[in-house]
Amino acid sequence: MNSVLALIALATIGTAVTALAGRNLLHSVLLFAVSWAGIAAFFLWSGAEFAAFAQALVYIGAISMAVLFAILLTRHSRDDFAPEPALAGRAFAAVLTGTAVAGVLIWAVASSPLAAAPSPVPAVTVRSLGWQLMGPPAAALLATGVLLTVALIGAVVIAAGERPSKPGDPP
Amino acid sequence: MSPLQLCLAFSSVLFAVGLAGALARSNAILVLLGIELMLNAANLNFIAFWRYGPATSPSTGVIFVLFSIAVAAAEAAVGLALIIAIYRHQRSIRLPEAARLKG
Amino acid sequence: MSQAATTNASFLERAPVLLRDWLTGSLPGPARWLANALIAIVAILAVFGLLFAFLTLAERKILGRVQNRPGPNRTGWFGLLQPFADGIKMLTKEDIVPRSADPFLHFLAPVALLGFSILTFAVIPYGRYLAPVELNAAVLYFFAAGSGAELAVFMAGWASHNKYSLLAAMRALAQLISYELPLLLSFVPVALATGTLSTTGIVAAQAGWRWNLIPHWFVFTPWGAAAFAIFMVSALAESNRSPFDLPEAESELIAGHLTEYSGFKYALFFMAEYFGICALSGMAVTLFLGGWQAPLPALSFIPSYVWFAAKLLALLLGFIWIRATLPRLRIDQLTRLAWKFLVPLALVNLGTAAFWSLTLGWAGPLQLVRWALALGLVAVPALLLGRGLSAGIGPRTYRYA
Amino acid sequence: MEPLVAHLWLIPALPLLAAAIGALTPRRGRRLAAGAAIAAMLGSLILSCLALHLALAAPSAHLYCNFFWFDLGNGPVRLGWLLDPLNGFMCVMVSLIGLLIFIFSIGYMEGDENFARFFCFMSLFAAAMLGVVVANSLLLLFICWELVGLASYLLIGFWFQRPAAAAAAKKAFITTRIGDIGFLLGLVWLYDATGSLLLYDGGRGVLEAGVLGNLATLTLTGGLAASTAIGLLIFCGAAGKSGQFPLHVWLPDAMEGPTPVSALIHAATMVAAGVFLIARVYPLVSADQALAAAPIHALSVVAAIGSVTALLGAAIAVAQFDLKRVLAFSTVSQLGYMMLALGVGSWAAAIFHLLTHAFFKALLFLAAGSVIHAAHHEQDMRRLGGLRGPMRVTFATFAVGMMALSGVPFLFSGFWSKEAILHAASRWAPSQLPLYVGLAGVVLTAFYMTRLLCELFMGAPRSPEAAHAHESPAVITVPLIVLSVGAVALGFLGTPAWPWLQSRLTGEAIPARSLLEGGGLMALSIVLVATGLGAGWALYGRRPRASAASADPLEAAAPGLFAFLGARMKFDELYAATLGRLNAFAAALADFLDRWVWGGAVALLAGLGEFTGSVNREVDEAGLNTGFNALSERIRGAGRAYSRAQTGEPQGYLRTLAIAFVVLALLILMGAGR
Repeated sequence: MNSVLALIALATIGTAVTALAGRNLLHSVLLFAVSWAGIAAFFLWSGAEFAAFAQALVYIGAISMAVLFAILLTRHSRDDFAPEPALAGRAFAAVLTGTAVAGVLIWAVASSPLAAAPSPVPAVTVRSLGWQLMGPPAAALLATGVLLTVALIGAVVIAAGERPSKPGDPP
Repeated sequence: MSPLQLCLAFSSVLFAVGLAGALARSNAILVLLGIELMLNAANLNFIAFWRYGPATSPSTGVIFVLFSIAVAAAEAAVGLALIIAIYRHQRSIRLPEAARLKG
Repeated sequence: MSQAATTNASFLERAPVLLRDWLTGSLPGPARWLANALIAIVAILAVFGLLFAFLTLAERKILGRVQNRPGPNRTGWFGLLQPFADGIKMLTKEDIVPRSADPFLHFLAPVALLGFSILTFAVIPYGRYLAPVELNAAVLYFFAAGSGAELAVFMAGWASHNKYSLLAAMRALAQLISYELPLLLSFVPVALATGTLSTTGIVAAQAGWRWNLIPHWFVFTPWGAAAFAIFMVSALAESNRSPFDLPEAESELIAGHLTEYSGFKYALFFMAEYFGICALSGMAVTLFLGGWQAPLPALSFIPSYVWFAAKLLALLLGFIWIRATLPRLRIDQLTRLAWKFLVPLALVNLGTAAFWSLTLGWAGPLQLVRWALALGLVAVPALLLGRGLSAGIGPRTYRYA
Repeated sequence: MEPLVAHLWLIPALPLLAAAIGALTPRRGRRLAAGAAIAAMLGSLILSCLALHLALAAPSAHLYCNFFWFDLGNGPVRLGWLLDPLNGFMCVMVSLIGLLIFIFSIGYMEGDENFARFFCFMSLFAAAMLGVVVANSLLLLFICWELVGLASYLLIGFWFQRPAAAAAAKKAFITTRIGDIGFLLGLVWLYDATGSLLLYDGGRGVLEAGVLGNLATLTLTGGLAASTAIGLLIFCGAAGKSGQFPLHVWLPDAMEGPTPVSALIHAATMVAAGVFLIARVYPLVSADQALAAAPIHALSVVAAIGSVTALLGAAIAVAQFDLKRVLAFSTVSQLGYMMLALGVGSWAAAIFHLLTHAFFKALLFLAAGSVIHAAHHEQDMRRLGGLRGPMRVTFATFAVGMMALSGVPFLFSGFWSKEAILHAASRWAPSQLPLYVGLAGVVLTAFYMTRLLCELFMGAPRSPEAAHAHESPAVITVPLIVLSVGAVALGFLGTPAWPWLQSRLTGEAIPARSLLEGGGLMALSIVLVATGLGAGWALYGRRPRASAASADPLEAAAPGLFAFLGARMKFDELYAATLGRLNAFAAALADFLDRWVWGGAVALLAGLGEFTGSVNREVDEAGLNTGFNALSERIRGAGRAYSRAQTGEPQGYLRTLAIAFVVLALLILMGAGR
């Protein structure tokens, strides 16, 4: 049981690390897709089937696509993926911070008494999920819908670029 | 370590990796991806607690995750749009060069 | 006679399962599960591999007939062996990788594409007892697996260092993203009507006949018909088939993301494309055409998988026919069709479906009202949007000719 | 409970709605924006009148309606609406004057392209002020208070194309903010001490006997009562808003805004807010009167500040040439009077003066606005003059306002309210100083108002603009007439012979006194008014100024003093030299620390360099600039220094965030370990 988890974790983290350390932006994104898939696998492993597929659909299907688009739209030449200059110190600091955070978190997790007994998987079918969504968090659902719409429109507006403003109107 | 703690450790490491990436890289897209990764780590926690934590209503964690996935999607969309806008202004998406608001 | 028919049918019906159990019956539990899975996989691959082979042949023949030429007719009887000849040719051809290409991705792309398109076969119920994987969120899985294909296409376009390929990749991305939406939206009404995402459940929900004549398939409801149409159009686009085959538009982009591919990888792309078509058609059959349900009670003695195969083939022939008849769209027309026509229509359709399932109780004359309203809800927006869409696109006038 | 009380929130909500509408209307939607604003004000005026009626039915009762806002860890946070005669009167006053000013500004702003935006801001302003008035929770009051500040910022800087206006807006905002910090501290302290910010809450409110008793008895070092300290802190906020002595500098500069704004700020809303606040929390501020041991009483401070402000404002007003500035400084001094009245313990008199002053000061400002409008935005009284002929209505109404302000006996409201204040001052045990200051103020007020009147309307036009002036349209003059009626009539509500207003406000019956007892003081003040008027007429009326260039008689007499007053006693320069530099120093210090925390040694050196550089820049430039430029320049410098901490590099922020998180988590875990 735990070996599967370890496998998933290893794959996810490994791909993520390589992606974030890599030089080729495109490879990074594809690796990210893999690590997202790993997370989906984790969801599947812990029985959250719906969440897993949603994760795969949204991240691999949509977000990675959008990122790829962004990459294609924002590069001078194909070989624009040169590593950032003079960032060794920064990278070092970043890794230091990361390890510190990880250490603290893991320490906190390890030192806190958490339910040790593996409980049975809570049964959640799509239907029950739907009912639950329509229950208390219905308002949140609506809000999320609005949020997504607004985000869509906003993204379009921002990315579409601004029309030249007339000198007449005030700043 | 109990399975729950393993899951949490997993998510913490993932979070840290995302954080380190977001800090280390100067490419806006990679920073955004790092932040997405941090979000994912949070999702892992939701699921982990839903799976092993004290029993709440049977699908709370999943609902949480769904919401946060939706939010993440929105965030990614807007973030990428912003990156493109930045790129249009100064022909680069390196964050250090995008510090022109300072004054 | 009917008695005999049923027993007979039930045996035929169960034949594949019986065969499988006979093969793996002796194994212990986990191993048996594994073996069953393997058998299912192998069976699917074999069946659809052959289907793919003869589908290419059929396509070429039919295109030939449509264009008044015989089509392949040399190898074998009616050129029946043509696919195998092609296969050998492909296998023996040299596999060229451009020097400046990204070799790993260049290799990965076709494999990933094929892998994703095969993954989608897992959840389609091919017969009453022939559903390889029973998932609670099967349809979601289907779309999730399918969405990986976009990634592969992009990889291909990117990896082969070639501006046409890259343009094609961009186009492919735009197209796939735009059509993912109506595809999903056209499915939502079904989920609304059946209250489940599992394919078997959806098929089961379409069982039965009205007046022992008209089956309860969703395609025979107003919203179902609309959704089916939207689904098929989006499926065409999703699988880069004509008239939406811009990513590989020979005349503009040489062969799009396939430009730098040759030999077996090219064959893989082809296979993946056809698998994609098969999977989408299978899903369409499952969602709207009642899956393996027989169209008439009297015909239910024919085993379910036969019915499924028949419907599947019908849809595939439709694909080919469309390819033979319709010209290619321009990229702007393509996206406009998606965003300004299909998506709003699908949203309206959702409302229609809701109305439909709310008025289930209506009986007698109210039935007529219900039908009329639903039809209106489907037709009027379609007409309005269609007018808006085809505004400005008139019969072309050639001035200087 | 009365449904009206439960729906008291409608009074501020209506203008807020109007503001929203105005914000959403496009440029050309002038009609809609103005219509919405005026309709809303009318609505809240009607509601206010109903509310006042209800409140007067039971003057001594405090009708309130508290509601649950959200749950804070250690208990619910509750807000509420309050209705008693005090804020009943305030509501009516604010909405009535606001309404008139709105109508006026239709005419005044017609030429402006941002008409809709203007009405949006005005409605926001009125909404915020009404919110301050009806709030039953100091928290809610503070929120609306800040909204008032914001709206004033927006409105003073309404013509932000003018650098002067922008600077004035910034100055007003920051200066009042300084006071508000005190206010906020006071609130925090109060909440800490009492655990509630509700004013009246069935015995648990902070203005109710039980709580006050605890506050007054709970003493700090040196026998200082907690209520004293809290009261003084709250008074800081009041002083900031209503331009009391240390923080009065923003008020004259607020004249950069459009005239209706000045009228609204100086008459009805903003400056009134401070006085109203003190009157509102009067029980709290005066809680320490009981204990004689206290080294200092909050009210004494209020009185002192008030008297200083009263005298100072009047003195400066004498030597101003911009007619709006004269009015502004007269506002300062009148506010001083109100604070003085509060300080000497007669808040009823203060509110009485607040109401009357609201009317005649609004009248004066609008009349000034009408003059400015007619004279094509010429504001320098030396270049005006001779407007009596062409602008009869304006002249008449202005004269009424002027006489009301300078307290011409018996007929005008200003007289009665000022009398009330003076009598209160004369009855104040600790000291008679406020009384003398008040009397001195009376002379000066009469004097400079006469001067203003003569300069504006007497003699011959001294510039082409003045020569071409003509009477303003009805939309401008009608509000003037209404206001002048108010400015006259309102006084009779509070005459010693019939102290209706005071008794209604305080809720206990005040015996009517005949005019004769305490008549000596009245006579004295009448004499003083007469002297002021006479002197003014002698200096400016008899021989009107010949040309714009000719010197001012006073200037001729005592140039040094006159120049000193004209430069507003050099307060801005003083602040620039002291506070500004202090501020910049602190900013540089903070900047230095910031860089040192995570910038490393290089940043440290750089920070040192910048720090020294900025300091010596401060030293060079200090004193060079004059006027508020110096102050706002300092403040801008401070902002620049602060902003260096903001590198604009998100990852830097993220990093600090992460590090902070680690440290915090470590701390917590250590704590858990023990």
